[in-house]
Amino acid sequence: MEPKGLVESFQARFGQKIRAVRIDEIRSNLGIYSYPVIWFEIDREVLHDAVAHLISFQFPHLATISGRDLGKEIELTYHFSIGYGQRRGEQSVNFRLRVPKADPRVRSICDLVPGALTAEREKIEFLGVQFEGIPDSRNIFLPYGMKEHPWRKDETGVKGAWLE
Amino acid sequence: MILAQIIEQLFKKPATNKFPAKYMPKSIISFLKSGKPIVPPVPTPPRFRGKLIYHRDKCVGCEQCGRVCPANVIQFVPQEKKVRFYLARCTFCGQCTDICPADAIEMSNEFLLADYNKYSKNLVLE
Amino acid sequence: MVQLFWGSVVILFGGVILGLIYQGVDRKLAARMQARIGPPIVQPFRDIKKLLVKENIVPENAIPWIYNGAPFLALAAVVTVLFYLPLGDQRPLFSGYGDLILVLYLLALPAVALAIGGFASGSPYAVIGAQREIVMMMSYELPLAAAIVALAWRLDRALPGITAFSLKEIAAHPIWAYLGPLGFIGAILLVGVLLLVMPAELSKIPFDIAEAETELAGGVTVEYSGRNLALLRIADAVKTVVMGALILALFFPYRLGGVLGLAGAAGGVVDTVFFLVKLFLIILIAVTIVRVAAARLKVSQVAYSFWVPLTGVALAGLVLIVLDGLFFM
Amino acid sequence: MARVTDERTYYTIPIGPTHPSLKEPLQFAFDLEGERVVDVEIKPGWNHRGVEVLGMKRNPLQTLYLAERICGICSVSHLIAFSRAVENALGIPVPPRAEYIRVIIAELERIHSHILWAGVAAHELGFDTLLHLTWRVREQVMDILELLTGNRVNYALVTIGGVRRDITKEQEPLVRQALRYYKDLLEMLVDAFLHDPTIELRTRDVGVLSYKDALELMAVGPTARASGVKKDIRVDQPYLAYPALELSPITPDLFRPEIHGDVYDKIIVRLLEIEQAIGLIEQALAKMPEGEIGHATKEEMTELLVQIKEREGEGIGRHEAPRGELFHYIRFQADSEIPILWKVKCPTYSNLMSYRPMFQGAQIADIPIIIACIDPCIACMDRVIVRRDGREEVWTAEQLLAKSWEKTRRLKG
Repeated sequence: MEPKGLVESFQARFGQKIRAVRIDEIRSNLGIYSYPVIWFEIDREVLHDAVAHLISFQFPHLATISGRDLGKEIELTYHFSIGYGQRRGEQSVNFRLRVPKADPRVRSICDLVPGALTAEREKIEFLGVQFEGIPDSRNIFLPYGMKEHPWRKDETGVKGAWLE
Repeated sequence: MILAQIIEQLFKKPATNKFPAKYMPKSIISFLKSGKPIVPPVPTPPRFRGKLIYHRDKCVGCEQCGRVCPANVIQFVPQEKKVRFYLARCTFCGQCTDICPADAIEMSNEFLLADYNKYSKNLVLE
Repeated sequence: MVQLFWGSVVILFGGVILGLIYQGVDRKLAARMQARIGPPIVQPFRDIKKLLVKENIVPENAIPWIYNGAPFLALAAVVTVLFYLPLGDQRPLFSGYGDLILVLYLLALPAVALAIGGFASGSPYAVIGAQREIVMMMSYELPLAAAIVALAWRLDRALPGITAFSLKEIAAHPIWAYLGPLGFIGAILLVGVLLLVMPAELSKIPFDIAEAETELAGGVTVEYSGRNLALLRIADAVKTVVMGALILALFFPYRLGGVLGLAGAAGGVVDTVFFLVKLFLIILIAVTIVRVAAARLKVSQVAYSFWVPLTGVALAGLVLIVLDGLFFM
Repeated sequence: MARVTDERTYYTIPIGPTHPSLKEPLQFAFDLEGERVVDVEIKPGWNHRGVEVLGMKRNPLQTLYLAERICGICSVSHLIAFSRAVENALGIPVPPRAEYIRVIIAELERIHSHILWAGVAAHELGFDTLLHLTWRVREQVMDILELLTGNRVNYALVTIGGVRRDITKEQEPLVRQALRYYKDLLEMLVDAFLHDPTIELRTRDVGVLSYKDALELMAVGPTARASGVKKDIRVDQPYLAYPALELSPITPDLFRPEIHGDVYDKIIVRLLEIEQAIGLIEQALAKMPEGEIGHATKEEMTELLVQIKEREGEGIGRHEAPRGELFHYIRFQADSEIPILWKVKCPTYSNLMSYRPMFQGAQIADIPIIIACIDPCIACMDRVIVRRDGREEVWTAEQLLAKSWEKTRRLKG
């Protein structure tokens, strides 16, 4: 699948819900090959459908979900890749979405991609994002019952004294 | 077959390097004082990244080394425009030797730096 | 009576020291086979010495009297076996009509004691280890019994007058002299079975399932410390000597002193040295090499291999010896 | 210690955070029925160090050696992934020769890591002889790495935009000699591991991860490949000098006709990957062009710092580490040399989910080898700092030291 075709297929399916698209062409330094890295900025309500749409091409590999605190919002980036298994066929597909801190809900993709559980649990504890429909919402890396979210930069984050 | 290997090994020399002695001595201090020969450690190759050597006279006080040091080893002493190294923190990456414009920092082959006190004379370079 | 007292003291301490020395040798040789230097041969003595000065901790969940009693029981049982075994040129300290049967039971006792101690220590690891210990015991007892019974029966058949279940008599009459070709094959099979039972009896790799360091962190002995652990270690070391000496007494009771025409003290020394060499070889083959050259098996695999193939081999040896006894007299 | 569910009572044993079969802290709670594992609960997080937070407080040239120390075994993998993330984010070119040198070091590290794993696996099976054997032969590759880079474990060779040391003409024959040594040795290793009856007894059909589970649970690296999932970034999305080299993903059907997805298959994959790595290094040595090696001089380093400060962007660096996909994501703002976001994803993070299907139905005796079979690297996985205990208090190192002194005094009476 060509990256352009992939992007067009997504745009046709989701229209305005896809806010921005960027395709980075990463060139090999040997100059014989390049691969695409696609960045989608999407609305949070279409995430589940977008992943389902991605699955219709090939079952994607989810590397991880990265996130950061933007002040009023939390930004999440889902790092997928599809096309593995064929020589030089893999392309990275990233979905970026923002959730307001006042209402940090995102639909869990664990029903589509069971392997996303670790990454989602990590986001729950570190950023205080709520995933709807996640099978296990306990902390994973942090102690059970810990209320603070270390990657938040506001009062729910860790206190300065805890960091050395 | 592994059996042949182990029988063969029974009659060969063990692979262990007996540094610093074959068995733990009864008293380490008396062992060191007795002057008995210490089994040498495995030799290091050329360009080994060991303990830093600081040529104070060459240093121009540009502070470049501090900018790239990953472990905050290097403290700038503004009065003298020289630097001080706290080697207890050093990770031996060698970036300071690479970036130093005056070649004032070098790396030696020495790597046995264990000490009781992290501010001991051996571990603070000036 | 006085002689008996001093004899038992000598055998008690001699057995312990011998066991620990052989353990040191075993560790050294195993290390050399793995290209390591290994600990000094006196290391087991140092370990015991250190354990004896350490605190003896009884866990909160344990039943103290059983927990503390089990190591004593284990050590007492193996040392008692020593009294019945012919060591070197010496005749056994005790002997009687059916001491072979007694030895068989006493050999089972340390394992039972260990299992009881494991259950009593209240740790989940120890409980699992104790369950495994029991399964192991059930697995290796049958082949062991088959081998011993076959031997005694055949000896009784060959020499009707003697008390065949006495180790003294078995040691005095090496079995190989009375066997026909079928019985010879059978006896070789039984030697093989005993050599495999020996590491199982001693809980050494590949049969150290009850203690399995990487799985159960020490299994039955996980909670033991200080004096109790020292006793268990000593019992283990003595048991190595006991098993080796038992196999020697059953199948290789030969003495060198008589062959060389030496008598008296000289003959005694030669015989003792020869016995020690034989013991060393048995331990080398059945313990050291086996434990260096194999991976730990699973308890289900051990139970299967002892119950089906090994029992089969032991019974085949038994049948061959019986046939030999019936037809080649 | 017993847990009662609807109808049955299961016996629960904890494994970890400290346990002889774990080299690093990780906690498992196994529900058992006799010797059989019914279910498992996994709790990582005992080794949090806050590496990502630290990385967002310093410039990338400093973070390089922090990234390297995320893990001791795959240290150059972290360096490669991190510097590729920075290079992709800021558009910094790398000279071809440096790309080849990176491949050589990465593949040497793969040999080193897989041999180390083989030893650990043997130890978990109770086969200490193989542990000593494999760790002894590992010395050779560590010596070569020390010769090429200046240190045995933390190579500090890769930098942003290149490598810091060249492989000289004198060093090449020594590398080749080490490769020959491993080629001869490989036969022995295959014999000792794959033809050994006890190892086959202990690993065949143990810890089975089906193709479907491996795919859906995001298994990576040898864990995925042993189940037949052909994921290998070196082939799928080649980077460094891999596009110019011949390689294909290793799956166990190259050795035995059918794929089981069990521990035995994972041994096959790792041993065959040692062979593949030897071949790759030979290819790289043969094809390596002459030329620059990148930002190694003082002027270049200073200029690099300026570039990092001026440019902005975001980038992903992926690397097929010995354990699987390593993923670094970094994002820079203009006028700052400090990244605003750094996310590290290590192979064990992805493989963690695979534990559950592998454990279900296993025996207690299988637990250590299954734990070992994904080659877990807990240090890699746990990276976040929060130092506190259950009572919501923070103990500093000084306070803890004072407490331990106090206890010693109390014990002394």
